[in-house]
This record gives sequence, structure tokens and C-alpha cells, in this order.
Amino acid sequence: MVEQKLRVTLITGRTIDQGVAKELGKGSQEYFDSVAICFLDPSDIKKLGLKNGVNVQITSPYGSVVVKAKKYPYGAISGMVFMPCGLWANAICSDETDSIGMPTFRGFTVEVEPAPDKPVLTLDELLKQQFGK
Amino acid sequence: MITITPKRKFDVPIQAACINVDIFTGKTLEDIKKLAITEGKENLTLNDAFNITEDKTVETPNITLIGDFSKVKRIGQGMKTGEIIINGNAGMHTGEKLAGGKIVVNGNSDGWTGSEMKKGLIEIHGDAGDYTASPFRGTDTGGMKGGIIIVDGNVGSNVGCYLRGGTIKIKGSAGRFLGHHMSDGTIYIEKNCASRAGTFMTGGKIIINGTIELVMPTFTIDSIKPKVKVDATLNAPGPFYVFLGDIAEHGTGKIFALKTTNPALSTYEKYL
Amino acid sequence: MTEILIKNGFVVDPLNKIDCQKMDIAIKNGRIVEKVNEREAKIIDASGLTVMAGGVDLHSHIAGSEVNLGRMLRPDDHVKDAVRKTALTRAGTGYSIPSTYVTGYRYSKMGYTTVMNPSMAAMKAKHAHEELNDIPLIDKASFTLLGDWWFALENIAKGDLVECARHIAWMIRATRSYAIKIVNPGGLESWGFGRNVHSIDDKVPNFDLTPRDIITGLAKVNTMLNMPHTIHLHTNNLGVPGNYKTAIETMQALESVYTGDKPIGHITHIQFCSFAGDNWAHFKSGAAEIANYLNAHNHMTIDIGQVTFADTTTMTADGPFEFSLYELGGHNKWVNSDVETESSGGIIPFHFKKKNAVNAIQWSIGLELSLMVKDPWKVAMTTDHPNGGPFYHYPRVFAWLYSRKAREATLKKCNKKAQRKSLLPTLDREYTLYELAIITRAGTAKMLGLKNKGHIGIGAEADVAIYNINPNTTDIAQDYKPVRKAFSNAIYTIKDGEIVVKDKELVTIRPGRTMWLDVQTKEPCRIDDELKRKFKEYWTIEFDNYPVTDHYIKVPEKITIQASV
Amino acid sequence: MTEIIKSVVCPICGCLCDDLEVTVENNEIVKMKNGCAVCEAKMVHGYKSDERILEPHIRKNGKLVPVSMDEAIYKAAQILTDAKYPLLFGWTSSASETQHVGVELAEELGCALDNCCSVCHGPSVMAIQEIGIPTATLGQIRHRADLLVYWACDPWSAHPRHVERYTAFTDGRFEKSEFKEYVQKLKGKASKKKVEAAIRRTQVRYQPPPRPQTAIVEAPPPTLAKTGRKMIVFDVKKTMTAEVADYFVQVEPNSDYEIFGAMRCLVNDQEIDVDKVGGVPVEYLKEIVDAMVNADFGAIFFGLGLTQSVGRFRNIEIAIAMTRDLNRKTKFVISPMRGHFNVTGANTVFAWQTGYPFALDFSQGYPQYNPGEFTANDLLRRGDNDATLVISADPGAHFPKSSIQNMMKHPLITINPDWNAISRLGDVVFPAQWCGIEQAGTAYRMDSVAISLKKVVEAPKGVPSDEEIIKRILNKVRVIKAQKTRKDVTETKNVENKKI
Repeated sequence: MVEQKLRVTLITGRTIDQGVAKELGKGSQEYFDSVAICFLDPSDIKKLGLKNGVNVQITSPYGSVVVKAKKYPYGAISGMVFMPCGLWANAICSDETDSIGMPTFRGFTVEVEPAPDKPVLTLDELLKQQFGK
Repeated sequence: MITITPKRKFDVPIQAACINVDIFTGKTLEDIKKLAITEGKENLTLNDAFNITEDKTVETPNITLIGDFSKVKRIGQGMKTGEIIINGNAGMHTGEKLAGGKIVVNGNSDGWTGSEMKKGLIEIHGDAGDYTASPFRGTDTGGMKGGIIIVDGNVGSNVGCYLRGGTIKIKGSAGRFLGHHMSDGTIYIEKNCASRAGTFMTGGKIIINGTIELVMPTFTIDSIKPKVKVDATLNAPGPFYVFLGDIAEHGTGKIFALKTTNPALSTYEKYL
Repeated sequence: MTEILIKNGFVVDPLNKIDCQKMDIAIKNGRIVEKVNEREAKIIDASGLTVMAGGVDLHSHIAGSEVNLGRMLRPDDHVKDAVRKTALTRAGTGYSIPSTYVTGYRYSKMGYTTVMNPSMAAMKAKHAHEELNDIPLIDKASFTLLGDWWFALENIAKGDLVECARHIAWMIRATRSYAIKIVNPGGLESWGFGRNVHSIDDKVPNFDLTPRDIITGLAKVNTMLNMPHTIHLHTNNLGVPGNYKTAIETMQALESVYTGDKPIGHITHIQFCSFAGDNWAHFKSGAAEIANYLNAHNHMTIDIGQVTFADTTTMTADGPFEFSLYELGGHNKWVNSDVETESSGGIIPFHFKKKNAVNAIQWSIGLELSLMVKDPWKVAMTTDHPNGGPFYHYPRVFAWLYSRKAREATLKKCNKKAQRKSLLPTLDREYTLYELAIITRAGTAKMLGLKNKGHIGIGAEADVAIYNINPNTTDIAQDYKPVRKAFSNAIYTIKDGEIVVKDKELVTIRPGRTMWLDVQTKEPCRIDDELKRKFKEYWTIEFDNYPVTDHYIKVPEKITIQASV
Repeated sequence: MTEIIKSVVCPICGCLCDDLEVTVENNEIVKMKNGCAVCEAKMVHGYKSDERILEPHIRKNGKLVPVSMDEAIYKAAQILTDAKYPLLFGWTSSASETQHVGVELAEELGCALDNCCSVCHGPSVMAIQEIGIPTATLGQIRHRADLLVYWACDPWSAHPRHVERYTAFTDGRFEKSEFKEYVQKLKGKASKKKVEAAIRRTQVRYQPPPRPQTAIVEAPPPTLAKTGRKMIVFDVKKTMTAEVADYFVQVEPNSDYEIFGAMRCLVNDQEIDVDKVGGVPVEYLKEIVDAMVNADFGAIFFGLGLTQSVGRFRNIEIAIAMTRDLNRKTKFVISPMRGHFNVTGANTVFAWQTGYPFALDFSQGYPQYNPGEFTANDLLRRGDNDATLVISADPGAHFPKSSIQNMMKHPLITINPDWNAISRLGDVVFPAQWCGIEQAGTAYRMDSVAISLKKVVEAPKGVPSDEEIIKRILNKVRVIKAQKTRKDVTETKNVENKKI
């Protein structure tokens, strides 16, 4: 059955592609390609009735962002969405630190829904939208 | 009675450990106005940031703060006697190292309220932040030793860490790591408690009248008790599941979780 | 450079056999000179004051990876002792492990001008030097941990001491160090797999040798290299009841190396290895045995490692010792930090309490040793900062040494069992100012082979401390409190001919020098491909990136030594 | 002119690999040997990209315009002295020499000072302050470890050469690698990515055939009981590192703490009342604990999966507690996988000067420490600071949106070599040299071993080092402060004169 929205746990983290791309430059196409994405379990992609590489909108209580959805290549992560750390993931993370300085970057519930018609914002567009600069 | 109200809205934090009955005692109003505080890096006098008036007809409370003091840190730090009432929110480290007297917050209080407290009473009629009644970083001997903290609302995480004595009563719910590393004393929660309560505890008791999210695997079920004594004035009616722990620390601390609100814990009954 | 004339002080200068004589000290161009032009010189009126050379501390953990990990470990310690920034000085914190600047300020205020940093892992030498650069006002040097270095172990096991000497000469230069430090020889290598050695004749696992071989081998190497200081030895079995036997065996092992001219070994913080009794319940002092041995032999020197009853932080390269200390309980934090191919390390916060029998006996042992070893030139006063207590507690130790009344006052507050076991009531000796000067500057400078330090004879470096003590009018043993206070804050401290403390306040901040040895062997250590390959195998950093470069020493003082091999 | 420079240190992650061979032609790096893919991206391509900042900029009428260095320095110093409570943040991609001056600047300003460790391994530092840590330099682990545990980290992505240089794929004196030879041979002819792919293929050869992945944890393989080097990976998701491991344990998100708790009980030979913890059956945990206790030397590495998930520093505290318990039975060490190449240095330098490793405040004239109070994100969250200086870091890309939104309410000064997210948002934007490429200096490896970074090429003309910029700002701040005091003095004098 195809679902409109999927409630999953957000995990953010490093990927080798993000690591390489951030050294090439935050404005580079490589950075955009490797960070403005999210990984879902193939079964979850199916649940949403999606194809690999289609845009999804991820919404948390702290914000909402459109990124490209990909299949997670290494193993099962059903019930989770994995995003490489970077601006796009930060848009939905919370600044709650439990009073130790570390924001909440992972481990909370978000909603994923298909957004094939919504564009993924570029770095500059995202900065403009969020911070007006 | 000295009444203090902010002259303006504060943006950057103010450190005002001088708002303390012990320090005010014996000083004239003019002297009090000259007491040093900092606003960020700027050195100011109390008078620069606050309106201060004196009403000699009223004895207690000794100091009344009216307005938003959420950016004002260290109110009543180390106070030994007297009473401070804050009609508004209080900032971090309120009543830190309190050694006597009473502090009442008619609002919320921020982190480290009542940290390393030894004696006295702190009443918070709103919510209390993280690390309430918990000591400074890295100390294992600095936990709250005595006195009473009463919170009407909810508390954040890491409340009552390294507790060595005294009582904390929370009428709302509590965040994670409640009573972490406590060795004595009592924590009583009327509502719910997040997971990881009592981790590393070696003694003392945590009484949960609501639902506990999860009991750590380092706790083992001991018995079911019909009631438990919170302090001289309060006996909580049960029945309670009693867990012993933290066994990884060879601890003999106790967590009491009310049976009726914790049906999920019935799986433990098979070990009794 | 300004000329200074210190007039009419009571000069105590044991190396020049001057004992409380009223005389003038002249300073020019950073040196003590015969006389200066009185009209141009800055005159310090020292009438009624005691003038000594600047203090020389030969064992105080003030910098390096281990020390800094200790700093990071203890915010609870620093919060007790915050130091404000002034127009002249930097901010910082104490208490048991003060931040670098505060370390320099406090030493200088006590009239100390030279401090040895006795434990530096070779691989982390750059770090130690970076920190030393940030300790102002005092000269310093570091001792490299070499007792469990694989290169040394392999060469000693092979019996090739000459090759060992060449490698050590290379290492001393590569780490910009001043002496060979040996910590629990063989024990640190065993600790790599969580084990330890328990006597100087235990086999070191995976290496065909014993701690005895390491100690005697390196003592011989030290002689071959003509090092100014002896081997600096932290014995096996440190902190274990009954270990005074190990200490004596260690000293006996070194008798064979002694040639009769100067000492060939230094046992550091000997208080921690003068324990008698079979276990903690029967713990007692082994000071008498150690002192008897030292009184009968001349090949060893010691420093005390006095306990001062403080909430302090213990830190040593002796990882297994720290773990066993941790296992005794009562401490919340334990740090272990092994260093590949070389060493290990451990840190535990520790509160020495008067009411604890073992702690109080330890306190007594330190004083017993200081008082029972007859020749003060064999003894150096240390607290093994921060292990026994922070260095700025030295004046307390002085008082216990020069005043029987002071030790009795403290002993009275100690654990009853410890009081009964203490030998202190039987000891009448009270140190004189002359003897105090020996164990705090003259003797230590001599042990370290620092010819221009520790005295204020002509030609010496102009490091001078002036204390508010009038030996003519004060009975220091009776009035111990004001004298203790006087020692904790010098009226004047002069470093290299510049007044840095005046009227008990810091007036000038200047960097201190870092001394290091360039030991030149007749044939240098071969740096060939084989060595580089071995290097790559043993360490995780490249050979080229290993040595400390000049960049890491702000004010160096290179001392060139010609080795006899 | 071609020059080959050997033993160059990689200025990217906490591994600080120092065996790079860099080929420089006409002041340009054209080739690099031995480094990982990330290193290649930075050293050969990234450092000279178009995104480079070549001159200072100031935001005027909403637009960044180039200005002279003097103007930018003055503007920055003015912002910092005018603000009541600035925050200086970053420092982790600077040499320790720069960090050193940074503390002095913070002290002079009486402001808050924090480094990136507060959003990576700050929790680890805090845990160490609670309980200590048994650790070792990486070589000790290479020589001796026969059991390697990677917990909630993915070195293959974040520290690509960690496994190859320091742990499972290296030869130590007492422990050898099964893969070493194979990898060495391949490295000779293949590029980094190919090696990775090849290692992945080796796994297929060396490992039992992969079974279909499910969220259910598999039973430990029999290899766990064998002698020789073994590697176990704990993570919420399977990673590249997990693929090369002997055993992968997939844990439920946010349940690491409970698993550590259960494992501690098992290490201490205690029974537990539950069958499953964090999705892992207790009987499996028993086997893992057996393998740990039977190891001669075990090493645990942990990453942001622990420091950032629920529990944060308490996760590390309990992990260290477990390691400590294991030391009563065998030898075990634990080590954080520090991220930026000099984040350990920032902690180190701050600590020796002030006693505290991060989350500092100088508003009282002496250092104060409290993560949660003086950490960058907490200050920003509460809106406590009224100006920000960011140096060698990109909170623009690594802080939550709301924190940065608060940062934008006040002036922002940035010092970074390239136009990263935070530079794009700055009000005063400084250029800087690439530390470790154009600027020499000291960095501290994740096991706090100091290593000297090399300068291999000259920086573009007019681009100073960040150390120089901080020094100039510090001097200018002192000048402005002196002027202010003089002004105050004259004003009071005038008042006094009037009184007379």
C-alpha cells in the first residue's frame, strides 16, 4: 500500500562523498549532489511509491526541507532516514542541547513525503531562504 | 524588604551573585545600589541595570525580584539565611550552593538551580531546567547534600545528579538521567519519568508516581511494596515495583515505580 | 641591562659555603659580579632579609601531555582557584594542576627560578615544549622517558650498550631533553598487555631482559654519555606496601656501576617507595631502612615526594601503579594513556587526608627520610608536584623540616594509628636555613650538574630570591608561621638580573629558557634505511616528523656535551 | 620546476596521516601519493578552487564588497569591542599557534570562547571529566590490539585511512593483519577508490557469504572466538566499515546506553532481567562480551553516533565505564574518533592556558567553564551573545538552522580560506591561508600526539595566515580599548573640573 507520509527516525552523519565534496568546496556541484540528499530503505521508498532519485520533503517540528531520496546502499535501515550532515539536514534539526552544547542532530522522528514537483534548493538559495543573506 | 526590577530587557547574560540576603544585610540602599555585577563583559553596578527600592515596613521576604530575570545568573548563590522571592523567571545557577534560607521562584528557573546545595528550601512554581540540583562538571563529591527543592512543573534532564542527601519533589515529569550517580537522598516525581533514571546510582531512592519510560537493564527487580515514605510529611501509597541498582556499580539504590501506571513492567514479575 | 646591588642581606649560599653572612650581591648583565658602580646600579636594601639563589626544583610535573590531560580531567579542581587577568598577567586557574601562566607566576613568587619537568614521553615531546614556552619567568628542562623504549630494551638485551648510548644521544637531541628518565622499568612494557613486573629480577614479557638489566644498563649509558644529571629513576613496585625492599635492591644493583667520584643514580619521590608492611592493613614506614642505606652509601641521591595533605591529582608514567591505586577505591576518575613503543601513563584525582592512616603515614615517611638521611646534599625537597601536593605548598614542607613544633602541630591532627606508627617524635633534627638552601637550590643544582645555578657566587646566573626572614632576630623553629609565610612569597625575585617580583608582586613578565642537551657521541647514531624502516614499524609517525624542531623552543639554551663513546 | 615533498601531513581529519608524498609544480600541487580520497580532494583540487577568498570583504548595504585589510581589521576590532558579549567560535582547522593567540584575544575581550568540539566530541571530553578514560596512542593499538570495536562511527567515510594505518589492516609487533599484503599490492597500482572496492571484494572472499539484510541482528559468527585480529562494528545502520567487519551489530537508534549498561553487567558476571536490549538479544551480547574478555588487548573507537544521539556525553561515560570494567579482566582502551584535524589541539591549547578545554567564558576576568552555558549552540539558542567571530570552521553548514538565525541578528566576522556557508553569511569576511598547505604549524592527532604540519606551496599574494589576522585584531582591540579608557578618563576629568 502506498502511503502519503512516512514517520521515520532521522539519522545524520558523514559519508565519504560528503567528505570529498566538502573539501572541493561548499559551493561545488559535488557538494550539492552528495549532501542535498537522503537515504531510505528500499522498502520504505516502495511504501511511499517512489523511485530512486525522486525528491522528497522531510518535515520535523523544527523545519522542512526538500531533498533527493536515494536507496541506502549498504543494508537495511527501514524506519530510518539517513541524511549526510550539512545545510539541508540542519534545516530540520533542533537546537535543543540538553544543556551540554550539542544540538539534536539525530534520533528524532520526522515525516517523509514525496515531493516530485518541489525543487531542491541550492546552497545559496537555502541561505537566502533561511537567513536572508 | 528590597524590591528589584529590571530597568530594561536584557540581551546578554548578567551575573549577579550579589543579589543575596547575606550580602544585603547591614548595607544601606545606596550601598546596595553600588554592588558590582557584570552584563556580558561590561562591569556595572546593580543600579545600572535595576530599579531598587526599599520598604522598611516589610521584614520577609528580604528581597523581592519582580520581572523577567531569566538572563540573570547566580541569584542567591551561597546564601545562608533569609528569603528571596522572584516574581518572574529566574536564570541559571539560582540558589547555587544554597546553605540556608529560602528562595521562591514564581515562574520557571533555568539550569543548575540549587546546584551543590547544602541546606534550605527552593520552591519553583513553574518548570525547572536541566541539571537542577546537580553539581558542577567533573565533580563527584559536590552533589546536593541537603535541603529541599520543590518544583511544581516539569524538570529537564540530569536532575539530581550525584545527589548525596536532601529531597527533590517534582510535581510534573522528569527528563532523562534523573538521579544519575546519586548515593543518597530522595527524588519524588508525581508524573512521568523519561528513561535512564538512576543510572550509576549507588544509594538513595527515586519514587515515580507516573510512568517510567524504560527501566535500565542494570536494575533488577527486588519486590513489590505497598507504600513508600518520601519524607516526614508524605507517604506515597502504592503498590510500587521496587528495582535495585545500579548493579553494574554494585549499587543499592532503589527505584519505586507505581504498579498501576506501569503495566509494561509486569514482565518483571516473573523474576520475583 | 640594569645593574643591581643587593645590600646588607643575610646571604645563604651553601655552594660557596656562605651561611647567613651579611654581604652585598652585585649583578650585571644577568650574572653575579664582584662589584657594580653603586651610583648607577639599582640598590635593593636587603637589611634584615635573607638572600638566596633562586630555587631549583628538580622534579615537578608542570607541562606535557600527561599534565594537560590531568588539567582537562579536573574542572572541579580549577573552579576552586580562578586567577584573574591583570594588566600584566594572564588569567588562568589552579588548583592542583595550575594552567601554564599561573605555574610560572606562582613559582616566581616563591623565589624559584628553575624547574625540571621530569616526565616527557618522547613521542609527545613537541607538546611538552609548546607548554613549556607558555610557562614564563622560570628556566626549565625535561627528562625523556626512556626506560621502556624498545630501541633501548633491544640494545640492552643484545648487550650492545654503545649502540644503545648512540640511540639515546639521538633521542635526547630529538626530544630536546636534559636527562634519562626511567619509570617502573619493564613494568610499562608489561602494562601494554595489562601486566606488570613485581621485582627487579622479573622477566619483561616479549623482551629477554629484567628491570635490573635496564637500570644498570642505562646507568652505564648515562656515564658513557657524560650526562650532567644521573639517571632519574622511578622504581618498580611504586606504591606497594613492602616496596622499600625493591628500592634498596635497586640501589644495590647500581653499586656495581659506581666508580666512586659522583653519584650515578637518583631515586625520585622516594617516599612512595619507602613503604614497609605486607599489606595496607599493616602499612608502616620503611624510612629507617632506606635512610640507613643512604647514610652508608654515596652513589645515590634522592628526592622526597612529600605529601602535603591536599586534594590533588596524581599523575605518572607508571600506568599499572595508577590502576592499582584506582582499584583501592574512593576515586571516581581513572585515566590511562599508553604511548606506543615508549611508555604509558596514568592519572587519578587523589585527596590525601590527615585522618586516613595510610596518607598520614606517607606524610610521616617523607619527613622521616628528610630528617634521617644525614647528608642534605643527598636529598632534594619535592612534592612530586602535583602527586604529593601542589608545588606552592613547599613552604609548608619547609616548616615541617625546620620546625619540630610545626610537625608536631600537624601530627596531632593526624590519624591516631598513624601517630603511633610515626617515627617523627623520635627525631629532633631541625633544618637550618643553610640546609634548606641545600635541599631547595644548591643541592638540586649540583645533582642536575647546573654549574651556574643554585648559588650566587661570582659568575653565577643572577637568579636571586630575597625572603623576609631575619636569621639574627628570628628563631625559625619557634616562629615557624611567619617564616613559612615569608617563603611562600619572596620580597624580591630576580631572574637573569631582572627584577621580576618586587614587594611580593610580579612586576615584569619575561620568558624563561628551555635547556636541552646536544650530546655528541664520537660516532653518531646511524640514520640509514634500516633504521627508518624500523622506525616506521615501531611508530605511527614518520621518522622525518618525529624530532622536535627549533620552532618548538622559544628561548633555547643548548648545552653541548661530549660523550666518551 | 617539479618538487616532490615527502612526509607531508594531511590537514583534514583527526588521523593526521603524515606519510603523504606531494608533487609541487610551479607553486601548485599537481599530484599526491598515499592520501585518501578526501585528502586528494583537498590537497590536489579543493585548496585551489574558484571558491577561494582572496581579499577581505565587508557587507555594505547588504552586499559583500572587497575592502583593504586595514579597514577589515578595524571593523572587526570595532565590532568585537562594541559588543557586550561576543563569541569566538571555531579554531579546529587552525594550527595550535593560532588557537594560542585566540585564547589571548578572548581574554582581552572578556568574551565567550568555544571550539567545534562542542558539536562533535565535546561530550567525550565531558565524559572524561566525569569518569576518566583508559586510552592509548594509535601505535599501541596497532602493535597489540586483537579485538577492535568501532561503535557508532564509520571510519571508512570519516577517517578513511584509520583502519589501514592504525588498526585492523596494519601489522603490529604482536598482532598482524590478514589483509595487509593484499592491500599493499593493490595500492601499488590502483587509486584509492579502487582499493576500497577491492577491499570490499576481499571481504566477500574472506567472509561467509552475505546474508540478506534485515533489521534483526544476526548471531555472532564463529570467527569471533578465533585468535588473531577481529573487528566488531556497532551502528544503527550498516556502513562500509561494517561490511569489512567480522561482525556487525545493528542496534536500535538511541539505545546505545542501554546496551552498554547490559554489557557492563555481563562483564561484571551479573545476570540481567531482560532478554533483549536495544534490539540485540542478550545471548548475543554475552558472546560479544566473552570475546572482549578473552582478548589480549581490546580497543573501542567511537564516533558521533554516540555523542550526538540521545544521552550524549552520558553515552560516552558508560562506554568508558565498560572499558574500565574490562580492564579488571584484560587490557582494554577506548578512544574517540576526533573529526577536524586539530580539534584535539584546540582542547589541548585551551586547557593548558586556562585549565578548560572548551565552552569558556572570560566575562569575569578569569576563565569560567560550563558546557550548556558557554557552548556556542547554547549561547546562540538563548540569544546570549551579541557578536560572533567564526574562524576555520563552518557552523553555517553544521549548526541547526535556528542557531544560525540567531547568529544573524548580530554582526558576524569570519576567517576562512574559502567561501563556505558561513563566509557567505559574514559581515566582515577575511581570507586566510590553508593551514597545512600554505601555512606550517602544529596539530594534535586524535590521540593527542603533536605533529608539525608542513607548508608545501605559497599562499596567493595578500592572503595572510589566520594567526596573523587574529594577532592584528588583538592589537587593534587593545588600541581601541586604550582609546576608550582615555576617553572615559577625560570625560570624568571634565566632570570633576566642572564640579570645581
